[in-house]
Amino acid sequence: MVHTLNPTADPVTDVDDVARLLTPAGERVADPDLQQWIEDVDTAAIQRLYRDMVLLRRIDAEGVALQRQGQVGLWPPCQGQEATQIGTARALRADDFAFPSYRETGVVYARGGKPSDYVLAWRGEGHSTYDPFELHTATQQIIIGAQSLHAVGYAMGVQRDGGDQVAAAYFGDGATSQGDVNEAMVFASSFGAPVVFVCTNNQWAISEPVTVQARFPIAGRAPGFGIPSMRVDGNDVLACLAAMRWAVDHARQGRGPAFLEAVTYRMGPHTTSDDPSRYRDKDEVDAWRRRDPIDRVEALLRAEGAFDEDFAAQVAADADALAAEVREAAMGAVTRPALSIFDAVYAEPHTGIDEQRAAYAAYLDGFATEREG
Amino acid sequence: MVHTLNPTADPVTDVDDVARLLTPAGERVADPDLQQWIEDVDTAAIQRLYRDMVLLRRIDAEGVALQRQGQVGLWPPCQGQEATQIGTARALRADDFAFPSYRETGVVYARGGKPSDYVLAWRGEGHSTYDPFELHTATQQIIIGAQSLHAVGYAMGVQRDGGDQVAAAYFGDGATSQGDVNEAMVFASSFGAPVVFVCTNNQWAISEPVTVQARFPIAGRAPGFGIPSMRVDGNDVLACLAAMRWAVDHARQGRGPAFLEAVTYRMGPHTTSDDPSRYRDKDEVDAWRRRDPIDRVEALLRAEGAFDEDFAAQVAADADALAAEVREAAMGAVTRPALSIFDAVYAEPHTGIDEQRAAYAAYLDGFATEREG
Amino acid sequence: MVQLTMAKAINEGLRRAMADDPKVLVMGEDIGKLGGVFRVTDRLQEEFGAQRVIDTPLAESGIVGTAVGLALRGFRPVVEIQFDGFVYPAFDQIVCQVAKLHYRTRGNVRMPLTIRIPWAGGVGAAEHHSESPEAYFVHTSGLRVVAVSNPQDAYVMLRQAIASDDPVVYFEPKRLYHAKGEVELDVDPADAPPMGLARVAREGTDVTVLTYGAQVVTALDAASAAEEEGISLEVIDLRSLSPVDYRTVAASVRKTGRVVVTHEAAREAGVGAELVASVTERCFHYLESPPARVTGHDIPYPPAKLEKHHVPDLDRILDAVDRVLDRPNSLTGVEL
Amino acid sequence: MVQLTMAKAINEGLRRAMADDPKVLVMGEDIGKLGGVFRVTDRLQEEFGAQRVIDTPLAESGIVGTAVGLALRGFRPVVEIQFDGFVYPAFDQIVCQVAKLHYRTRGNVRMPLTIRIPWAGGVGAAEHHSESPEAYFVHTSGLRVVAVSNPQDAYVMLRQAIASDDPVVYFEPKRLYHAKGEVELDVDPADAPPMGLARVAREGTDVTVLTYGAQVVTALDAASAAEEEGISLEVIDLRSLSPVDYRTVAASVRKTGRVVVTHEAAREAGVGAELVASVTERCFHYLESPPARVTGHDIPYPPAKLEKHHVPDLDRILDAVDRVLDRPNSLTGVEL
Ligand SMILES: Cc1ncc(C[n+]2csc(CCOP(=O)(O)OP(=O)(O)O)c2C)c(N)n1
Ligand SMILES: Cc1ncc(C[n+]2csc(CCOP(=O)(O)OP(=O)(O)O)c2C)c(N)n1
Ligand SMILES: [Mg+2]
Ligand SMILES: [Mg+2]
Repeated sequence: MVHTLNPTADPVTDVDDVARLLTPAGERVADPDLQQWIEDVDTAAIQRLYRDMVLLRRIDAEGVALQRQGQVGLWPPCQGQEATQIGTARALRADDFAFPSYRETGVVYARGGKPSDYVLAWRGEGHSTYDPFELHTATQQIIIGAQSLHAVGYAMGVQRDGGDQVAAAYFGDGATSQGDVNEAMVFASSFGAPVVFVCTNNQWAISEPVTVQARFPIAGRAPGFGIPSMRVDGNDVLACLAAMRWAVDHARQGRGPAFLEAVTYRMGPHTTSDDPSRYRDKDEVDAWRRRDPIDRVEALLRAEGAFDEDFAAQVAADADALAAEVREAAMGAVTRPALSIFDAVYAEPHTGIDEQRAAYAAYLDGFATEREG
Repeated sequence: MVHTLNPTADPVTDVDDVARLLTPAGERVADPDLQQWIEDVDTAAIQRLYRDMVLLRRIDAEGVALQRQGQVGLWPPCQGQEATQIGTARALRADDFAFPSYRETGVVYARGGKPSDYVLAWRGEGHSTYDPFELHTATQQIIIGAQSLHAVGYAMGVQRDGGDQVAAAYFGDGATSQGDVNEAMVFASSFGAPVVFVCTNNQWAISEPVTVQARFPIAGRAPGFGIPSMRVDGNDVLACLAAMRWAVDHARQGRGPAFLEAVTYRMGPHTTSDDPSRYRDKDEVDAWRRRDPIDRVEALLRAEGAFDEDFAAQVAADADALAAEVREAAMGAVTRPALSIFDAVYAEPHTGIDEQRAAYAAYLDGFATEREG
Repeated sequence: MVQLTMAKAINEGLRRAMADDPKVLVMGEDIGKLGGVFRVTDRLQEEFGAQRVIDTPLAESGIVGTAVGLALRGFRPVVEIQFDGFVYPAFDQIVCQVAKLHYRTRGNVRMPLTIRIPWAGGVGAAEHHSESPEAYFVHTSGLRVVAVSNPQDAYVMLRQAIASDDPVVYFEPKRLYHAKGEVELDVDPADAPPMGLARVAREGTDVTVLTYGAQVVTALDAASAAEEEGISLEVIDLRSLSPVDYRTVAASVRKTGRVVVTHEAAREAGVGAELVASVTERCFHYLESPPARVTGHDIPYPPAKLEKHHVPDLDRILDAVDRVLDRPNSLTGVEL
Repeated sequence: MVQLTMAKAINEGLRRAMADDPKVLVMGEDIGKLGGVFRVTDRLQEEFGAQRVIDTPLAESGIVGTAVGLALRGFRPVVEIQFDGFVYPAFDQIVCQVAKLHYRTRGNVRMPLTIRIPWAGGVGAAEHHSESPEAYFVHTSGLRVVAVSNPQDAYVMLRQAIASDDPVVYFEPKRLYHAKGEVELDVDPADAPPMGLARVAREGTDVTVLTYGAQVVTALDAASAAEEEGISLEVIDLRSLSPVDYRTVAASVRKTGRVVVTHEAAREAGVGAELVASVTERCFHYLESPPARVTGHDIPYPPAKLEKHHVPDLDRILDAVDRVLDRPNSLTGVEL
């Protein structure tokens, strides 16, 4: 180490200064680091990634529509981020453990989520949907950055019981400002824990551009903590898959944590409650539309002669079917009974809760009686 | 920026991989970065630095002695860290603002502390001693890392009222694990605030070696946040002065924050309550004794013919006098009256406090009456 | 007088405080161009610039910690926490620094910080967006805590909070952000009733209802409903939760002899516990029945579809009124 | 039976819990070679290795946050917070994650975490080393909160806390760390009285004194002193602060009709407020006088030389006993 250190880059974050395997135009390019990690990815595999992304976009569109119709209270669109979510999540083994945030619908999808898993929490039926141990995926986190520490702890557990699983911590560019994310890097590095940090830099944290959080590329932070890091085109599903395979392999081999910054863009509003016209230009959004993660895979498949009408029709039909199921799950939801609010506050009997449940039951009974009488 | 980043160094923290102007043997060496910052430091100035360090060591020894005699409740020795504290603090202007932690006795000294300022809080007479606005120095912080954010906020204030002051945030190697210190770097970088982070890496956080906090050199973290950083020999007062002048100048010129890691050693226990024999070897301490920050300046002065008996005697006499004042301040302390515990809870009148003060006054009165009666 | 929503009244309060005192700064997440997720800081950045209306990095400890430093430099920062459930990362800075610095420094340092918190539930929000953390701050010595219930108070009390040399945690009930009311903007905050005083929101003779924030509206509804049954409720809007104006409270309790306390927050060691304890200590011999608490249950805030069973409504308040009046109520004959 | 200090009893509790269940881990700052600043984890790392007795980086949010992850992986982490005043950086993880994960996941995830906190004052310490933050956790739904007062309880209740599938905040009074007592180590924690039950520490007939932690010792001293004046105090050691064992409490209050609550923490919205409110609600018609609180003042913890004026001592308890007995006391004739 030299004793005088200077910032790792100029104080700008150039979105094209990324590792890439597929250009925005859909052309394959070589990358010395990434190449080796997708040698087995053939056309059929690329078709599957394409299908995943299309289905995800469709789930997302359905979420937005359901919100407009009042069927869910809120929806955090992930449009534009499909390659990041699908590419990274598809690099995980089923028994690895993912720690997504609220926007990672695609991670839940890739981990085996059911249609109802995408919508019931946003509908306000419950704070979560799937069982984390079934999907090997934690409940999507709302507290910015908190899950990064859970992932590190989980990975420390893996070290301690001799497993070879990897934990994957997903968070946004905004989250990198939180103490928790930094502490997560400290702990991960200190214990050499098998965890991969996946920072989705979608350029915005609600209304704040990434430059409020970081005037220098986010990927440049991890090395200071002793964590190897890669900045990758987050709209390039092949690069995301390859980079994540590198990172997961690094962690699984016992070489400690790794960090990815996936440079992408949040095409939609922060959530359906947000109005991005207040803070960002249409031009910027348009420019990113030309880097669409799905279009470029389509272009690649077309060039390889693997995108015919049948395939397109089948994917569209699958997306329609899934969307219908999602819609049905939302509209058919049955709200749990009132007294369920007292369930699972504690795992073991608790006199305080028992008493309050009984009191509220008596109160509701009184109402019932009143109405009857 | 390259898109694949690797840790900035091997996973070791070599204590000799530092910028230096004075070797442990007391020989002047050149450093291309530091040189320019101490061109004005002549022999008389070095004598003053020497005197500062000797006086500081004497204050520290007195603190330990007072604790043994029950005159203060606790003392956090700074022996071994004199060069770091004096060198950096002497680079500040009187109207800059320092944010020291509990162990930075030398910073308080250099900022103009009075004898009582070193001991009355440790004696339990008050939570603080000096007026922060008189010394331009915040109360020594106990909550690890919290003051780093205060320093950044202060620096943001300087930016906003057009001053040219600099804030200096002092913290330890352990503190770098705290979320607050990392958030402080994020905010400082984001706003380009005129703040200097001074991390005293004294190799230990109570019983934990620095490798628990960082497997790679701490100075390597700041650049990832976009903050230039320097790793300096913390037992070399010239290097500390020079590096701090560089950092302060950088900040004062409006070029944003800077970071220093001063590599030094905590020669004593964590505090007088601690028993370091439980967790570290005598050999390690002995090795560091050979790098003593005072000895090497003495050697330099001797070599320059500026360390004669008169000078040594004068410094010793000054130290004795100061120690006597410190002792007197502790032993002569008068505990504030009981009801003062209700003072300065709020700056403005508060019915709750007024009532509790009155009630407690009545209670104490009752006692007095009983005793009289 | 103008008709303003509470959100707009707070916005005006910020604007005028900033116009009057160049040391007032506003800082938080998304408060600049966006104007805050509730538009409470709408257009302030346009008017006062990015140096005084500061979009911060996404880190609450950082926001409050840097605000402390700004206060040390002579500023009066108004911090926005985006939602109630996001204040906890700043808890250490609030409890150990903001609340204690004046005491720690024997009065040398002042902490004129205002921490604004969009607050509480009933708005169908996702987890962490409906919390009522006020008791944590009430229990923290060194802080002042206020909660507003109408646009006029929101405007005046915000200005008083900003003018105060003490740190003030200022709670804004989300479910009233869009409720309109008459606001006199030209009132001098120094002349208006101090934020430490409670307000008798409705006079009555049978039962005293102690409450604050959005529950004031619910309590007033309950009072109207009770009136139809011939029961007269006196509703007290506490406004200040720390300190509580016990003079006003006790005067009412001495008159009615019966007390209902209502808030959304969980019951255990909540503000209601303090109110019942203090009222009992101060007015024991006037009490005809034990004070009743109508609060959120001691559960994490439930999912939106079930929140109506958590946030006390008019009927639950009336049930408690029956209880303190020794009339038949839901707990009659219930063995708990 | 062996004579052990409380520190040693807790140490034994950890040791046996670790020996019995390989999933039990201990983590915190300086708990390894040093054995913790109070030596509570003395020699555990030697015995169980650094994988199970983990010296963590210096970051409390990180400690609790990684413990959550370890719990998700099937471990039962016992977290040490070095001092009471250092728990606040972990507050967000405790309130939003530890307390709510079971609820959030509808019971799918369990959080068998024990958070040990060396606690409270009276030991002449520096700022932040004498705090009583228990009310913050009692007010947080989803947590269990216990406080121990003697070596036997410390041993058994720690083992029960570790065995519990719920998160438990476990308070260890620093000023009793070195107090010795008889400890039966071979008791099966499952057979011992559950940690949720209160204990009548001394029977009496005139006044019920409700307390916990080190104040139990002070209250017992007060009871001895009162006896000399012919006053009989019943001292109840609550042991569990959330939930409180109101069956035991109410039985005592119905007998005595007079109540004094004492704790070191600040009064406003403290545990004492909850106790007074609940006792009033449950036992109103048995109460002969308003319950009195003897607590720390609503001030930041004062400097060591003045702490004796803050931590309630025997005399302040006796003064409150006089108050609830309507005997002359310090507040007689005082207009507040
Ligand atoms: C602790 C905390 N503070 C604030 C928020 C409010 N909030 C929700 S999302 C968000 C922005 C997050 O940005 P980023 O991390 O980039 O993720 P993205 O939304 O872009 O996916 C904010 C401020 C929160 N959920 N948690
Ligand atoms: C938030 C917080 N956690 C824990 C502590 C207890 N503590 C006091 S000093 C210390 C070690 C600090 O190490 P370092 O930052 O290296 O500073 P040094 O003591 O070596 O000067 C610890 C853990 C504290 N004061 N504050
Ligand atoms: Mg983002
Ligand atoms: Mg250190």
